[in-house]
Amino acid sequence: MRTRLLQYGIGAAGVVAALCVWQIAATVGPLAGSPLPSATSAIAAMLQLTTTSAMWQATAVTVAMALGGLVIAILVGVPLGVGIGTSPLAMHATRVPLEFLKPIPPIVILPIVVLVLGPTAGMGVFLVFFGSFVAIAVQAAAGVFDTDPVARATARSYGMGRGETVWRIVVPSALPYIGTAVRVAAPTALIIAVVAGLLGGGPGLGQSLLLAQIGGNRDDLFGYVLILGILGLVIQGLSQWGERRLLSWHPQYRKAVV
Amino acid sequence: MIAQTATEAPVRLNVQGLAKTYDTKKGSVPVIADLTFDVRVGEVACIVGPSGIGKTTLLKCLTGLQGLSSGVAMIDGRPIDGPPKEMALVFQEYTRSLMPWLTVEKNVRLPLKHLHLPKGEREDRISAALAAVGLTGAEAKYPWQLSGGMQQRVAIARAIAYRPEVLVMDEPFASVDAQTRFELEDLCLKIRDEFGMTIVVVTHDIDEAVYLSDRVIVLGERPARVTRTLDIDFTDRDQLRTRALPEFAELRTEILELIRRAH
Amino acid sequence: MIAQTATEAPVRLNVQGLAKTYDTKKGSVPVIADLTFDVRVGEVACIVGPSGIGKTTLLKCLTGLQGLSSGVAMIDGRPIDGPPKEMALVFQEYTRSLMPWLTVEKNVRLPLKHLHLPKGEREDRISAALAAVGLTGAEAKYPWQLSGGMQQRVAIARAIAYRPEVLVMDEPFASVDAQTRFELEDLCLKIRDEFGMTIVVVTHDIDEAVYLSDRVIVLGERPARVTRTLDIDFTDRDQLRTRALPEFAELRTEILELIRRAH
Amino acid sequence: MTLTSSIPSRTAVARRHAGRATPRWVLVAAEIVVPVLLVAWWWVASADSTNPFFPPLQSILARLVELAPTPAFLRDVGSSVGNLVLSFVLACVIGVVLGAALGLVRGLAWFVEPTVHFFRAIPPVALVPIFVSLIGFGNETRILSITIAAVFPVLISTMDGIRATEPTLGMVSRVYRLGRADRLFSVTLPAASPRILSGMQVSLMTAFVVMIASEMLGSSTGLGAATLLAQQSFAITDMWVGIIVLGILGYVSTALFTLFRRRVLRWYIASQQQEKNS
Amino acid sequence: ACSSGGTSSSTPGVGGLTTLKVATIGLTSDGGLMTGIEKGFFADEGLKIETSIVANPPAGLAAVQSGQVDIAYAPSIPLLNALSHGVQLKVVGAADGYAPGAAQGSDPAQSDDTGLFASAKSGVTSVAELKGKTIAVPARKAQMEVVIAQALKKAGIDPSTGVNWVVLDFTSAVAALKSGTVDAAGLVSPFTAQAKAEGARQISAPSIGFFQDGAVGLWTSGTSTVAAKKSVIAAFQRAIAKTNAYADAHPQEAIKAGLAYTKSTLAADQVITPYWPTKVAAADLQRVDDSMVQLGFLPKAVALDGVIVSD
Ligand SMILES: Nc1ncnc2c1ncn2[C@@H]1O[C@H](COP(=O)(O)OP(=O)(O)OP(=O)(O)O)[C@@H](O)[C@H]1O
Ligand SMILES: Nc1ncnc2c1ncn2[C@@H]1O[C@H](COP(=O)(O)OP(=O)(O)OP(=O)(O)O)[C@@H](O)[C@H]1O
Ligand SMILES: [Mg+2]
Ligand SMILES: [Mg+2]
Repeated sequence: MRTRLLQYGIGAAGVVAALCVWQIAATVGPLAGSPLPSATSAIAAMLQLTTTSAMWQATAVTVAMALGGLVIAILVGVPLGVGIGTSPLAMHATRVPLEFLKPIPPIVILPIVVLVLGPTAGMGVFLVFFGSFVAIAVQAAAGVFDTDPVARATARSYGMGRGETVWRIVVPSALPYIGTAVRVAAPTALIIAVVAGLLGGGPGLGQSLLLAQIGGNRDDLFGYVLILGILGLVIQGLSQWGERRLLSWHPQYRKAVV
Repeated sequence: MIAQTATEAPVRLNVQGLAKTYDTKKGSVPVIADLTFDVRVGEVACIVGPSGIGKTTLLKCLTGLQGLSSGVAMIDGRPIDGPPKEMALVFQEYTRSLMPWLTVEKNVRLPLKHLHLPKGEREDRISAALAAVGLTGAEAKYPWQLSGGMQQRVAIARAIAYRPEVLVMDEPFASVDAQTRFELEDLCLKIRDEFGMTIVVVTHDIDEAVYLSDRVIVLGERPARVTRTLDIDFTDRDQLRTRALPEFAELRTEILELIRRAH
Repeated sequence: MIAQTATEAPVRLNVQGLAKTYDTKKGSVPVIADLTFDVRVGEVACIVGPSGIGKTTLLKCLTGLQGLSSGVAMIDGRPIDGPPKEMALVFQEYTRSLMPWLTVEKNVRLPLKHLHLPKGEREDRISAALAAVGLTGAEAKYPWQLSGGMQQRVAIARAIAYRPEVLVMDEPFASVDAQTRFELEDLCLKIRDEFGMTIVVVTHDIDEAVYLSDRVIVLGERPARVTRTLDIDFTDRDQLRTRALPEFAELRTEILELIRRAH
Repeated sequence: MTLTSSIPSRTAVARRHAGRATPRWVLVAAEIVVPVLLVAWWWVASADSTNPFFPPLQSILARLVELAPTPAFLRDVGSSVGNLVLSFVLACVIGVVLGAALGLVRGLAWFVEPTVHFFRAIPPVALVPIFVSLIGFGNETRILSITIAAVFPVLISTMDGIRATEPTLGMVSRVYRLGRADRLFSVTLPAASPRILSGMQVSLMTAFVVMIASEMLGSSTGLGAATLLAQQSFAITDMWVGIIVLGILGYVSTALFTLFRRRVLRWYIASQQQEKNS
Repeated sequence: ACSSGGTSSSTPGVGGLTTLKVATIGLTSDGGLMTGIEKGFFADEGLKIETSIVANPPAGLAAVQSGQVDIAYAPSIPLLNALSHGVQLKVVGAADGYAPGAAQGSDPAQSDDTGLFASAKSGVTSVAELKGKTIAVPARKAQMEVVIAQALKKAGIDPSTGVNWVVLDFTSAVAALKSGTVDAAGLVSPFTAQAKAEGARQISAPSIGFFQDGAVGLWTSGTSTVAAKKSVIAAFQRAIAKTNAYADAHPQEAIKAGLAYTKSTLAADQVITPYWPTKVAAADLQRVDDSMVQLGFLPKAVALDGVIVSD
């Protein structure tokens, strides 16, 4: 508990230091006079925004899109990755299509998606999903490969079926990789949810950001940026918390427990 | 009680001309040349031999975890081509065979799930197995919170709770103290009698081999062959009395000599 | 040759009132209550005790890998608060202590790198150590291509090639056959004599403890205490002759009895 | 057990053992057949499409053949691939170095992690004007933005990988008092390398995605710029050509990366597959 | 204001109103539409307007052609671009434009909310001096580039080879103008005001020069939507005509609505008053069509027969 407090304290100090650097850079430093507003005015704008219900509504929509897409990406990506990792046939059959999809960015397919789904929250969810499921599948497959062969052989020697082995041995072994994948994907999901609003007309903070940009309202723009940063932190914290609970047995988190 | 003179009992495991070669980048390494032996129902067979001769490899072939290069291994007359469901293996690398994300109790429960036992029986088996290896009280610990010997005993408890018809163990008592080892040896004999289990044990402790076995299979040469099979028929084994028998000392010396020569 | 009656030799390791408690989520677990003993330069000390009593924990405290809860552990009068440079440890979990990405030879070489030995000597030490444990020819293999006993011997070779002044080993011969075990025991005694090493060994093999030791430290009770310290002074030890001595059998029975009582 | 009865079963066993793993030719066939089927399906489904956003595959491929040899196209692809490779390499190096620092020095990780996670959630649109006023809108900006985005998967994987190292290995290096550098390069990084490389794989993907996005501004060279311009000016066939080329580049780059991974992780791959070695 | 939650586009909503989804790109002139909604012109026709903002006209056009949105704002240039690639679109009304005779006024810049600005550091004072210089536009081959291209052509510079086009969003463009990394930039309000404040010089009002007068921004719809919802579209057309007439009569009210809608920080008097034409003349589109062919942005003129749906 004490170390946890210490950790948060040091983290807060880091944030404060970063804000100071920002303030100095934007007022007297190399970014003075650039489109970067000062930290204080951005914070003021953010505080001002938090008093409006529109901002909370937009935030809720964006978070819902990001989380929705992320959850679907996990639900699709993890089984896909596990399939690829456990079955050579699945791996070879999906390799070309997946490798092909990997480098195609959401912004390129955005108009096509807008075409099919319209400028709706559903479109945002789809883009988030599209932008993160392959990465999750890739890491999950690597995690499956990381299963200790002895653990796998143990399951086989006890006559555990394929499905049971996957569920009880392989998936827990792959969890640390999946955790990493989710932590890598979470902020990306948030960004894609915003970009979906920004470029594709979907609802949420993307729209707010777009308006601030069209209107040249930098303070508001960075007010939203701060909100997004905080959301990123919260999502990160949540996924780390979940991981710590699920992976308390793993050396990565064991030290924190003992 | 199964008759100790098990010659009349049917053959459970049958190995004929088993050979195994590992293919590595640097060419193939023949490990086992040609093994032939069998183990009857209700027998305890010990496999002994120098380190690195191929005992673990043999067990992996026997439990269907690895394919053979030639020959055949059979259980009840069926060729083994995958882990047969009536068998269980206690791995030499016991630490790695425990799931680090499961507590001791859940590790033991793991293979029982698919047996679809009535709940009461499952819980009974788990607690009885843990008690038998002296781990009552450690149920809620994780493997990495246990000492080496305790981990090894969890692996044994898991196998015992599974109640396989054929129990195969690879140096199962290597990390436990002398007293615990005696107790576990007797436990082996007890479950053999109680459930009519067939037990195959790899061990480096010659005394243990002699004490436990109805049959000792000595491996030697590289690639490995059976250099000798010894049938042992002590009745009513007892740690103090049996070990004090003159035949015990004789067998012991004979096997030691065989292993020395195999070096 | 170091005198076997090492009472005049200076104290190398000194443990006073050592206690160790693990903090877990479910509260703290006292493992070691209060240990006091010392080991003199050139002595072989064996630590024996039931499985799970705290032997590995003690060694980790002694080598500075873990902090103590109270008491002190000292080497040459300095308190140990991190791995002292004159010590090396062979881990009980030998499989996990080898680097899977290094070949046998590179695993042995790893700790030698920073000793800045002349190249010739380094290579000599490596091949001598591997030869001593009977692994000549396996230099280019990876750990996972070795049998359990071979892996354990790699870990021993690594420690021997490092030539620490104090060699600490945790059940180092658990996975090797009887013959190899004898050879490794003699190897221990040989390097002790040759380099004046101080050796601390945890073992479950009471015969081994008696054969190897100048001093046997028996642990018992939970949390652990020293229940007895036995000084042993066989001269010119020899596997056959020494083990046949009547004092040997006496000591053996005495220690066995102590461990039985500790259960 | 008579000899005659054991001979047929012996061959049966051998056969069944061979049959346990999917035969190689099936795998290779699957790898070829599945994409062929998908392409065939696309071809047929789009054959008489009149929807301008989903042109027939035939006309996309015809357009690809037409565009591919033009110098402008080659220059676009060249410039994009150049940026991609450079940024990916930079991201890997920086990611591993920073990840190692953060993985090893807990206090440092605590200090910067919240700020880093904060920064990661900021959409690039907000940062572009700042980059532009700091370093302009030339190629440097593109490389910088790709690198920044691609650093994180490697960085986080390195950090996690280092923290997840088998504790016994850490103790071994302490007991033998390996120096800092030795410990890092001979123990910590190799132990973490499977996870680092899986992070790199994701970074490669991210690099591709951001490479396209980074070409939204500045001069209109590059595959991404061309594709986005095609998209904005309703040259939808050209956009699909861009997507296909991207896909091909993605496949090729992953294939190359896989070769690299196989080399670096030879020990790991072999040890993880030891039981299949039969 | 910017919700578009509904999935089906024309379900009769509260009070028997038919919902119509309209996408705009967030301009001050959107205030016209807002005022019309406010005044009830649409409700009178049985319409409930749901607005959303898309980032750029192509996104709106894509949504409108598939029927995901019923009506979208698009200027004539991207519309013609889309039409030339066979996208099935119709024009159903005028969104904004220039009042008749605006181009002939004493200072066209007075009624043009876009402008071509030269960086103070470049020393450029006229369009003719832009030869070989770098010009920032928000997107390639889009409206701003087309209108500036015509200005360049008039000044004797070949727009495709004589200058160096770069893509920058407006915020970055203003920053780049200030630092001199671009020599000129095409901007719209409110960035025009920011650029002026940073010392840039306006050297042309290219939009008004290009479009002269009439409708520039158009309300567009997908061909299939127009066919399927004839009466609803007709209702919209009637309402938007009323709306635009009202906005032209009450520009301050419409501007304020537009500023509120786009959450702008500008005051009403900082904005160049837009003009809301009530009709789209065929000539408005034809003129642009011809110019784009002339400038090489279109390979051949787009056939405009039947593109404008008149009520
Ligand atoms: N995956 C592998 N690839 C190549 N060689 C291997 C592999 N596994 C084992 N070997 C070799 O096979 C031989 C036998 O190994 P095995 O593990 O069966 O020995 P063992 O009799 O169990 O020895 P121990 O008593 O030391 O455990 C060894 O020489 C080892 O090097
Ligand atoms: N990380 C830990 N957290 C909690 N308890 C632990 C931890 N490590 C060890 N223990 C407990 O400490 C006790 C002593 O463990 P230790 O490994 O020292 O035993 P040991 O004497 O070496 O036994 P063995 O002979 O079986 O190896 C055990 O009861 C074990 O459960
Ligand atoms: Mg073995
Ligand atoms: Mg121990």
